[in-house]
Amino acid sequence: MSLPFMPPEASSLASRYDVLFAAMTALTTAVSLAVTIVGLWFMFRFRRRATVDRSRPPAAAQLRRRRILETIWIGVPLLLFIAAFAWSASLYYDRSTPPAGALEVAVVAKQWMWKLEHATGQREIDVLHVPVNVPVKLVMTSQDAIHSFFVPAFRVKQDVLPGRYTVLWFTATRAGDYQLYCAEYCGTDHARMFGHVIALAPPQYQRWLDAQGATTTMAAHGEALFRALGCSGCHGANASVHAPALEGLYGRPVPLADGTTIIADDRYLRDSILLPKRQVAAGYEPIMPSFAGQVDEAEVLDLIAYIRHLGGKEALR
Amino acid sequence: MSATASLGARSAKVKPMRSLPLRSHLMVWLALMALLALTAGSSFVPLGTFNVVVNFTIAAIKAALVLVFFMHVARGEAAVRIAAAAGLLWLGFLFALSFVDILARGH
Amino acid sequence: MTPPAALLPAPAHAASYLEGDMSIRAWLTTRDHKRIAIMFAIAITAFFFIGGAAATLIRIELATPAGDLVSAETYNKLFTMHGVVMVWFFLIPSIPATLGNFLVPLMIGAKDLAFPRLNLTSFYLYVGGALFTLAALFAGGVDTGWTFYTPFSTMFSNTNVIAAIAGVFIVGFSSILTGLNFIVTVHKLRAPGMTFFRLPLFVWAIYATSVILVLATPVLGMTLALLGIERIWHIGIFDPSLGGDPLLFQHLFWFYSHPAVYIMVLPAMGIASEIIPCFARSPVFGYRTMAYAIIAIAVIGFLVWGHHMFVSGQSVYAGLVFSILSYLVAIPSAIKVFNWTATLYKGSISFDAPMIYALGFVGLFMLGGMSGLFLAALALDVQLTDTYFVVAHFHYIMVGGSVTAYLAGIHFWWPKITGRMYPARWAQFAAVLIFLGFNFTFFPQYLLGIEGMPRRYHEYAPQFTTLNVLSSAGAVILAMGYLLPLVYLGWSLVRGARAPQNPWRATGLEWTVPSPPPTENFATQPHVDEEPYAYPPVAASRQEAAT
Amino acid sequence: MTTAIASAEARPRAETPAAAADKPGLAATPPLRRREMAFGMWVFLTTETLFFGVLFFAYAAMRFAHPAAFAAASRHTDVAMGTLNTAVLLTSSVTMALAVEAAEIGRARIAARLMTATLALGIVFLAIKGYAYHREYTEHLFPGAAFHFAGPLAGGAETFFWIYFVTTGFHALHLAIGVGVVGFMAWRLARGGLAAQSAASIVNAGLYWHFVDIVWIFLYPALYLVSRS
Repeated sequence: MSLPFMPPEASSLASRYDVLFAAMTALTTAVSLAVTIVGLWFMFRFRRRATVDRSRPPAAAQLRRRRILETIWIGVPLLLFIAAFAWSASLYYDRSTPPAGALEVAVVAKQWMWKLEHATGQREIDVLHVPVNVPVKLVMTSQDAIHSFFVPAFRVKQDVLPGRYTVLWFTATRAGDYQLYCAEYCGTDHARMFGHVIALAPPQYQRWLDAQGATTTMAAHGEALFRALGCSGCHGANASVHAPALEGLYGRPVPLADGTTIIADDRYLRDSILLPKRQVAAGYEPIMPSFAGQVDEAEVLDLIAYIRHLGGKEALR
Repeated sequence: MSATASLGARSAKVKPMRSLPLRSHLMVWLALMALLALTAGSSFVPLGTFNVVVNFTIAAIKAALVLVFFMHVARGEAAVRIAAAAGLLWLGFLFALSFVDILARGH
Repeated sequence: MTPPAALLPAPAHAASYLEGDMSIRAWLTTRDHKRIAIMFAIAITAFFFIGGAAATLIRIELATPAGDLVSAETYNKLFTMHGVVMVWFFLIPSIPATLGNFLVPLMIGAKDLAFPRLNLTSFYLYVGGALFTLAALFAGGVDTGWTFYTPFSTMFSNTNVIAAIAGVFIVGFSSILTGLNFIVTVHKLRAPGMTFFRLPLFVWAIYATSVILVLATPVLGMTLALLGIERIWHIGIFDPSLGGDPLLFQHLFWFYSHPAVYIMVLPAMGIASEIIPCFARSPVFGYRTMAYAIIAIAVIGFLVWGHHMFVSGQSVYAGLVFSILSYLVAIPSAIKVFNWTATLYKGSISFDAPMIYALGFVGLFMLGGMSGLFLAALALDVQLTDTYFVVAHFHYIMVGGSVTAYLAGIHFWWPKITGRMYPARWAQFAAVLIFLGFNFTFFPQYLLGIEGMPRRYHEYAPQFTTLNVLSSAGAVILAMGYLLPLVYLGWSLVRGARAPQNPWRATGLEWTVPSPPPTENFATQPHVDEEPYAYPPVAASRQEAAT
Repeated sequence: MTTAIASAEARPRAETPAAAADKPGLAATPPLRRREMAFGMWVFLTTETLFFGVLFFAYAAMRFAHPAAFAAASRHTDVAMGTLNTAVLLTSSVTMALAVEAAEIGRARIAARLMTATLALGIVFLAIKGYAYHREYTEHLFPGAAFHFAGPLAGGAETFFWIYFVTTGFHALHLAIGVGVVGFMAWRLARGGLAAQSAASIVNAGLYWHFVDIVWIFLYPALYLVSRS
């Protein structure tokens, strides 16, 4: 179904969203109309000039009736609201939980453009090509202010924060060219931070991938960076410096110098590269220099992809 | 106004004090100093997380002493106690609901 | 609530607050709550039209998809100015500082507020802070939006952020002092017999509003202070590159700014609760429930701020908690709408201008509230937040709701405040015009939001053109609607007929004093021995005789 | 603001009982007015609770984010001076409370002396605080370009010291206002007795002073005692 004024339904969540939206519209319209009709009827029937019986029942009966009425119009909305909450919460939970095995795309937002990098290494600006019927997971960060990744046709939106990774996922269900907006005000050209998500049927998508020419994967990019930046000098197998080995690190708990433990996720790895002194692994000297300023957010994501590959989570080529 | 009348009656009952309550204030001062020594001392003893608990419990006791004996919060009218409690309660709202977010990030 | 019959024809010699020393100096140093209310009214009216001018430019710009009238920078400064001026310099002080200031002492049978000098201080803090910010907004401008989100406001904006927030900070103290004054006044200065459950609902509303002002505003003040320090120093708790967390700012900001919505709308509800029973000649339906609902809104309203952050990156659990709480706060609001409607039942309804405004308020508030249910629903909010749906929603509440109710209150108490009657037909016409113009302007914005148009866009995709043109056209009607009262109310000051003491045959202590009220409010201490809204049982009215 | 509240004039009111006038120390302010003023002060302190509450909230959130850095940085604060200052401030609360009692029973001169003692203790507190600031400044603990903190936790430590300076700064500002108010009242009391300075205003000044004390009571463990063991 497609409701009037709604953007096209083009993701797996969109139809579920639209059913909920329609239900909420029906509910609110019904209640608004009921109140309006009753109100207008009272206004007409009890207008000052009308000759009408205005006598009231005795106070006690009036009070009792009032109590009953008020109980009804407290209780009924309460039940409806709980139902609306439960319904929308379950959809929200699904929207916040990417399925396993989704195709990953790294998103770096900056004033005022979207930089996208596929796990397989294709890089795009302001345009994102995705295959239909394949879940796509975006791992997003910002280089400056807060932005928000918003594709109305997919019914998804997620703020993109600096210094942190937020995740958004969708499964496009119809091929097409869909508008991508920045929904969080981010400065002068906020309105021009505009892009497209192009959903392609798998064959076309494959053709598009092939047309991108020989690319290296994010992990391979990361590996090259890893050498170029000299990371391997300390973290490599033959390093003389006492630095943590990175093989199999990703997703594991890491004991820290302050006695706490942290899971080596994207955020931890990012912080370790850019703010290495914030969380120092137990048993190591805090000698790692910060790479802030030497690598940009996209390169950090490449490095993380490489470290994930070392954990066996991601193919290198 | 009835409140005025009862106030007049109540203040008439209070015996005019002619000397300073030095003794009770000295006791409170001693208690405060003892608690200060306790909190400062205990924080040099390794108790782990309990250091935080002890420190802030003692701070709360000290604050309660000041509130009760110097600010007479218990002696005043109900509205005063409600005002004082509201500040803490609302601060509790801020902490509780924000920390639902902060503690559960990434889950 | 009627005083002894002997008092009714008030002593003619009691000088009204508009007589005596009328020099500028006397006005600027007055401690009379009525004169301070008038000064506040003049100031906020000026700010309303400044904010309105910015809104007009915004709507003209958005009449075409291309950003052709003003540059992107100017546009961003315009909507920032519109938001800052309307929220802090108009809506927050609007009803409490004008009608509340004028009426609360009269309604509870007091001579003045508890702290008259503080009341005047509050006025000067307001004017000083507001002019300070206004200077910053004009000299260079600010482009952060009224929300001042970090890290944009601390790291990336090159505009006068510090000056702007300094002014808002100062105006915050005005809010705090006003709220404090009302709380103490309501607690301590009620006339004999005026128990809490005999207070007019307007006083309940102002009381609850004051509680919010006092508890929320300091949080905004300190948050803005931290923001300012961080912007100057570049070290702090909001900046992620230094280990801070930008969501902390959003939590703190909305801890104030969501309750601030209730600062704007609770007094509006209070006004509707005065006017509807009066013109329906019917006691308000469920007085106690209405009072409890006001308090419930004020308290629960503090627990829902996170619904502004469903896509901000806050934890899913926090989203769930804030969503269910947001539904809870909708319940007392719904109760109020139902009870106002039920008040009409078996009434004897006349449609004078205040009543049309008040009924318009109920309708627009209901529509705004209904759209709030969409935004409280987590999944729907994901799609609708930061789109024009949100813009439409809060304009329905704040403009359709608060401003309409403010105008209702102005028209209801105008005879009392000024001692003059205004042309009734013109006022009725303006009320209808504003209602229509408002819907014409803002209903299309709901549809724009559903279509997916993000807010704060200087230019937009062509598919949004039709609805934007409609909205801009409606804004023309709305603007005319807002200018009309300025004209005929101004005219009434000079030419209007003298107002009687109680033109609407309303209950309430403020109608037992002459119009305009004497400086001392009451010649003798009033005593209250009646329940509120004791509107004549309709059996006694002439319609019954006709039956 | 305190002054504004404290000095809001006592208007003659129709329902004010004249009976209170013959009670010493209460002469200047009728009882109902006293209760209005005290209640107003409490409401003001409620706003102050929320005002400082934001700082404690910022502290809690940042301590949660950087536990080790906060522990390390806290060890660089001067716990001896912090403890001494706590003792000074607690003592000043006792003298202030006694001053209020003295004013209530009409002993204007004693009240003035006790208030002088209070403000002297307040000044001592500020002096010690100023000296501590100076030392921290020379040790490069002041956040900014010159900030220097050895070891791996410099980032979080800088955040700690930012919070340290902001919270103690706002506290010191409040205390300085308190010193001014108490000093002014003591001066008026010494010159004109309770006719010049009503006991009701002194009660309010006392409430304010105690509140500022309570803020410090919580700042002390939060800033100085994070990790001493």
